[in-house]
Amino acid sequence: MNLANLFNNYEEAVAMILFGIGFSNLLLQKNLIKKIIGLNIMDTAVYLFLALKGYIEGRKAPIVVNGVQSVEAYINPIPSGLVLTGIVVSVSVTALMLSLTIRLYRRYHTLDLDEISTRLKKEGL
Amino acid sequence: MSKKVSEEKYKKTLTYRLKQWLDGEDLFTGTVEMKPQEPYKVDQAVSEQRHEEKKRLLEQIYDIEHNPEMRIFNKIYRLFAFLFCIFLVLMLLTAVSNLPTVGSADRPVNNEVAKRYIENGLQETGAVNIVTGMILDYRAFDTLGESHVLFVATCTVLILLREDKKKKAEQNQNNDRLYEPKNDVILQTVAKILVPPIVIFGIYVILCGHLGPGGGFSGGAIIGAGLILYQNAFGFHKTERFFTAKTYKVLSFSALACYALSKCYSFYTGANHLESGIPLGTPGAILSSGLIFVLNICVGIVVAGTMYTFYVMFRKGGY
Amino acid sequence: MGALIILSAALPIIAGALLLLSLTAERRCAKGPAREVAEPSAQKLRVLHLQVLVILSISALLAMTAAWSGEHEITLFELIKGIPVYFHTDGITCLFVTLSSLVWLLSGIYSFVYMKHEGKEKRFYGFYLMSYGVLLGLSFSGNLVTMYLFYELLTLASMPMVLHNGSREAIMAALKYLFYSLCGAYLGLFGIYFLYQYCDTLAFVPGGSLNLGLAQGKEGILLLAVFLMILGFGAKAGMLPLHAWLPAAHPVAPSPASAVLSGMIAKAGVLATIRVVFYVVGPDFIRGTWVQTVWMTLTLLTVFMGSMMAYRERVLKKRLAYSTVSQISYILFGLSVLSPTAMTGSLLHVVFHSIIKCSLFLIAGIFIFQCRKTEVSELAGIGKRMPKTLWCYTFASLALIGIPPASGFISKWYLAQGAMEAGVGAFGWIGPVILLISALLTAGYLLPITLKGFFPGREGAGLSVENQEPVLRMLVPVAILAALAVILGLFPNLLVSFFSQIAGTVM
Amino acid sequence: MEFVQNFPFFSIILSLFAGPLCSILNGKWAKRVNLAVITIILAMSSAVLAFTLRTGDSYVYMMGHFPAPWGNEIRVGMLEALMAVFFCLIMLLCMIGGVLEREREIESTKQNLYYIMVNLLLSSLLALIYTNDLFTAYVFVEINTISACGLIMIRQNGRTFEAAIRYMIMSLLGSGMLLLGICFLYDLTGHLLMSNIKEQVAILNASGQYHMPLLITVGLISVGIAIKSALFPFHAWLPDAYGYSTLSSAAILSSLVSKGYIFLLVKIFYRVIGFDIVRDSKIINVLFVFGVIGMIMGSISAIKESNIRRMIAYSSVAQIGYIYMGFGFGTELGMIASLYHIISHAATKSLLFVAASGITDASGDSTDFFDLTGAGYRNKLAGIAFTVGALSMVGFPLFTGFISKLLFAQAAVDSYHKLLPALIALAVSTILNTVYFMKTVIRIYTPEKREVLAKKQYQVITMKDQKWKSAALVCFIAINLFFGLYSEPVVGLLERGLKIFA
Repeated sequence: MNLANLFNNYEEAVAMILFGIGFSNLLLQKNLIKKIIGLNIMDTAVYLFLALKGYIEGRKAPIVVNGVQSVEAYINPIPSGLVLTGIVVSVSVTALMLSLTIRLYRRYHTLDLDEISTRLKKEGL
Repeated sequence: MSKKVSEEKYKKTLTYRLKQWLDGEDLFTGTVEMKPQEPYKVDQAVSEQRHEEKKRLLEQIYDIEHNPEMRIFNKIYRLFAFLFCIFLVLMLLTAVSNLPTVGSADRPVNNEVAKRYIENGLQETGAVNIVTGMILDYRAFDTLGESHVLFVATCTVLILLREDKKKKAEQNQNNDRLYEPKNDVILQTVAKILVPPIVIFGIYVILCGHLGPGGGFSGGAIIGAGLILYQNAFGFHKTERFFTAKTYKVLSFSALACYALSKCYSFYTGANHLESGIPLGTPGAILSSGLIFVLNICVGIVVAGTMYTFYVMFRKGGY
Repeated sequence: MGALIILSAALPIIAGALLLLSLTAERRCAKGPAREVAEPSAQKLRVLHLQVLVILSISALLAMTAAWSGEHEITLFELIKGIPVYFHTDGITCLFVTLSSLVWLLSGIYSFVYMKHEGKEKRFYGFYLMSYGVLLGLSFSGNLVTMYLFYELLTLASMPMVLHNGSREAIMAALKYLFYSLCGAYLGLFGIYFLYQYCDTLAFVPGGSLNLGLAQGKEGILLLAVFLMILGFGAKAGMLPLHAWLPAAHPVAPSPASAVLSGMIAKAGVLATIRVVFYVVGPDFIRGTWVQTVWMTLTLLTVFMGSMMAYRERVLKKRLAYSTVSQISYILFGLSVLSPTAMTGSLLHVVFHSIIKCSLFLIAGIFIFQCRKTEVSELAGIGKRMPKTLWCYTFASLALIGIPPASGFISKWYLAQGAMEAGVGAFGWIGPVILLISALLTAGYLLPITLKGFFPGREGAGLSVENQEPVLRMLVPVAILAALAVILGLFPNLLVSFFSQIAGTVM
Repeated sequence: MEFVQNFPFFSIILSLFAGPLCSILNGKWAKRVNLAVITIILAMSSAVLAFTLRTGDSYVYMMGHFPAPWGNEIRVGMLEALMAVFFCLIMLLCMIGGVLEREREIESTKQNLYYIMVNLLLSSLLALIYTNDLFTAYVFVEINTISACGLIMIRQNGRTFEAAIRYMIMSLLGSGMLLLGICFLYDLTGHLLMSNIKEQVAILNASGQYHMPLLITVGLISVGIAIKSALFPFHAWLPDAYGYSTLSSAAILSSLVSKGYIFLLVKIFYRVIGFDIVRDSKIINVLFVFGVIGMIMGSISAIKESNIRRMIAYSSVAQIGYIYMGFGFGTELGMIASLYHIISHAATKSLLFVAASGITDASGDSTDFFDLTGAGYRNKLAGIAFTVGALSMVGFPLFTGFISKLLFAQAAVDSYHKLLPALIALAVSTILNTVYFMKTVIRIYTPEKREVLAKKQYQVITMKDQKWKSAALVCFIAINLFFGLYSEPVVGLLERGLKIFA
């Protein structure tokens, strides 16, 4: 990896590290709520990364003001749109995960996934 | 002369087994349960015992505290997962270090696509806010899917949390105070003052989605927040007067249906190179940019309903 | 002509399927909660028998004409690209078609009477016809995949005949049969994967189509593949170590079923082995390798073990089953020696053994049918009651033992001679010795029945008086088979020349 | 532009619209609507298939007034059409087969929600099949995931919840990586439409610019989709999800959902990255290795399993291993074999699930292996159907499994280095399959002792008792036989479709 460029787009590097943090939380945490937090961190990291794609130094948000319609005036609108879409997706997924957690908690009075599956296996079969 | 061996001892020997095998008695004892000769019996007792054994086995295997193998396995698993994460991050950093520089205007992202969006967006979609124009007209298919993601998520939440059983519902009625807030004067007063502006602002954001920052999603979220605040202050009885499950159903269905049908129309006309007779209006006016205006409203309704429904479901499991 | 092949194979299959369908239809319109079909009237039965006979003879006729009138080939359709379902005829085909037609016809006629006390005729004849058709298809099949297809089908079609009487033992035996055959077939399939790649074509070419240039450096794994195939297809032929299904399956099946089972269906394994070794891989590839050695050892072991088992077996049909195990391994041994003479011997033995063993099983069936006797010890004095039957039995067993001039002698002679002149080292003399020993054993386990039958001594009281000779419809096929067993031994030249010519083409 | 060409878009939008429609109907009407929708879409897709076969070429359908690369678009060739037809068929049969279980196991007030899920699942599958835009693909992948999760947990017990949440976690990891990969691709090429991306990627590859990120992107996307489609190490959620959810969910999930992702992966390989680039990147070797391991491990855990439905579930781990092994060959033949296996596995596995439910019905709703003794006599059709499915799974000729195994063998012949491991894995897993499937068949045909029967009071099930399920079973058997005997044209169609797919 060439470090110079890495420092040039340190924002992206930060996004990646955030992604890693979220990913590892989602993968490794036992506590469901923490898993969900990890999920959100991960998604946010991706959106940050995506938003950076659109950013161009010294240009304005893509809303046409007083008729200026040259490419030089505005940043790239596409990533912003994608981020909008993505945010909605992550909202829905989070809601789903949370409600699943609620049901599991009502049943087993614990948020520890391994604990839950252990109990299941014990009671099951 | 070989000395006599007792029967059972003989049965243990290898030669006896070999003889069995040569007689073609059965090679597969235990593996494929082929015991033609002695009748096979599964009576209650045996199966009970089998289940008991299984249970005990599971008890031993799966109680993590007293099962060192399990613990070690978990440790190793977590270690590997962690290493995998590290590896992933390093990979990603490597990738990033080779990506084009952030914020420079001459990267592949800024190509003819963005150019056209910016330069002709206003004329082609009639939306001043180029992003709105893009997500609701150029790339409307994504947005259609996206609003359905929201819808399907709501449905899963309903599956999980809606209480349909009669007696559960009665219980909820009985300990309803558990859900109802105390009559908190400060909260109610503040809510009286705040809720109308919030809702109106939300409506404004929705309606001006194509003119400035905002649009269906943000506006809908704002309205949902207003509803939630109102519910907190005044409780379910008051909200149920104007917002019930039925309301939500009808609203969301009609909104989504309207969305789908209008998009269906524009896709169809577009694909078949027909002229969609929808006037774009003068850019900047409220009633402009054709379908985008309608779509924003639809999305707004869906999102507002969804936000409120999420809240209600998490809170009580029923309107 | 090609159409004839398809027709002759398809006719019995379709007819059998129709029979079964009609059976289900009957069951649907049958009254009562049990949904049991009423036992069909004698009239109905006669019609059924007539149908079966007609279908059998027609398809036999077609098959014969297709087989004996020169070489034809026909491609039915492409299973997948480059792997057609492809039929063609050659010497081996003629041999198997003729033999199976003979066996099926005769034991069919026999079974018309026999199946009375087994019941469920319709189901039996349904599968009987189907397996006949499938066997025809198997012997017509012209490439490896087609053969594999019909081989598996044969298992499926013949299994219901084993579990006919529906008792627990029968079902377990049938499932055992299914499992052994399937596992064997998969060992074969593994080999097919390999040969598919290293052969120029999957079609059968006398002398094999293995592309040695391609196989360069891959001999080891290829040999393993071939060995697995021999082992797998040996399962149906009852070769060690996958022989265990035979003694389990034969006693429980109805006698006509076990007759065709050990007469022809077990020979399907032999056919498959012949095709693989002599028509795909080629004998030169495995000559002198460990595969040949192991194969010969296994066959000889099976020969010996089978006759030992038969010798110490009490139940007649089980005894016959074990003797089938050993006798078929004679054939396999003859093949494994890889010399033309021995191959001639084994082909001869295919013919003789089918005829003899078929007749023996039918006779055992007669004993069961007439006086419900299955144990050998119970048969003392049987000769007083049914001398004709027992005479047939005697001739057949003499032939099987190989007393000159009866047929068995010829084949075993060729086998031994081939083994000696093949230059397979120690096996050159070990083989014949073991064959001799097992021939003695054969005499040991077959002849006592004759002796006890005719000269029961004091034990003859076991049989009540009313057991008389069976009706002609049962006796005639047996007689024909027994007669054939002797006559073919007297005038073997035609067969010998035919088979040696076949053997000449592949080696 | 002919009217038929609109049908793909219509089918997507129709099922998308049927989802919200079901939300205001009650369960019964929702069911009718759902069945009607699936049938209509089946008809439309077959029309599209006929059309593409006639023209012999694929066409692009513009979603909106703006051509690519500005607007969305979907692209239809015969491969896509074939997949659409087949998916609709299987889904229809699964829905028909599972009617009884659904009414028994789902709260009556939540039936319509189930049909919402099914409709949206269907629409997302169709969109995944047809779309030509990566981001659209991402959005519909999410719909697919969420509605699949809904299908799992509609039958509400602890097992399904745990399975659902494990499934969600896994697939969220997967979709995170997928989305990130898409972002990378977008950053490198500046496009979201597959065809344009491919052009740019070709240029980049030629110039050698951004080689590293491109490689990592391919890795991210493949691993992400592999996780989502339960490739071997990531299958923890699968047995519970398939084993305890309601019948039609299990059948649909096992036969269609993962296949949708896999088809997307194929599409990305061919239409986005370009298959030769993928081949040169070492990622497919990873897929190959995991596929082979999955083939073996899946079968082994299936042998160890004593719950019949979980056993079938584990066997589908093995089958997905087959598919990825086919990708791993990195050849045309391997890809065709995998595509064919997608079809044949879908047909067989759904058959197995439905038949297994029929068997368990006849043995007092116990899925335990030992309680199934003699179930084949109590429910004849289900027994026969299960036997057919098992034979097809173990690769008995006449059934589809045999054909796909042969195709895999052919493909293995082509790629020299992977020949031996592939063939050995094939043989070993075939034998393992034989062991556990034949074991089950033998078990269900082992006559039960009379006294046990007297004690347990099993009910005997005839075709009249379960009309719908029997109809579905018969259709499934017919499909298996069809693809087993008449596979040549299908394979040819796959080849042609794959040629014009890129």
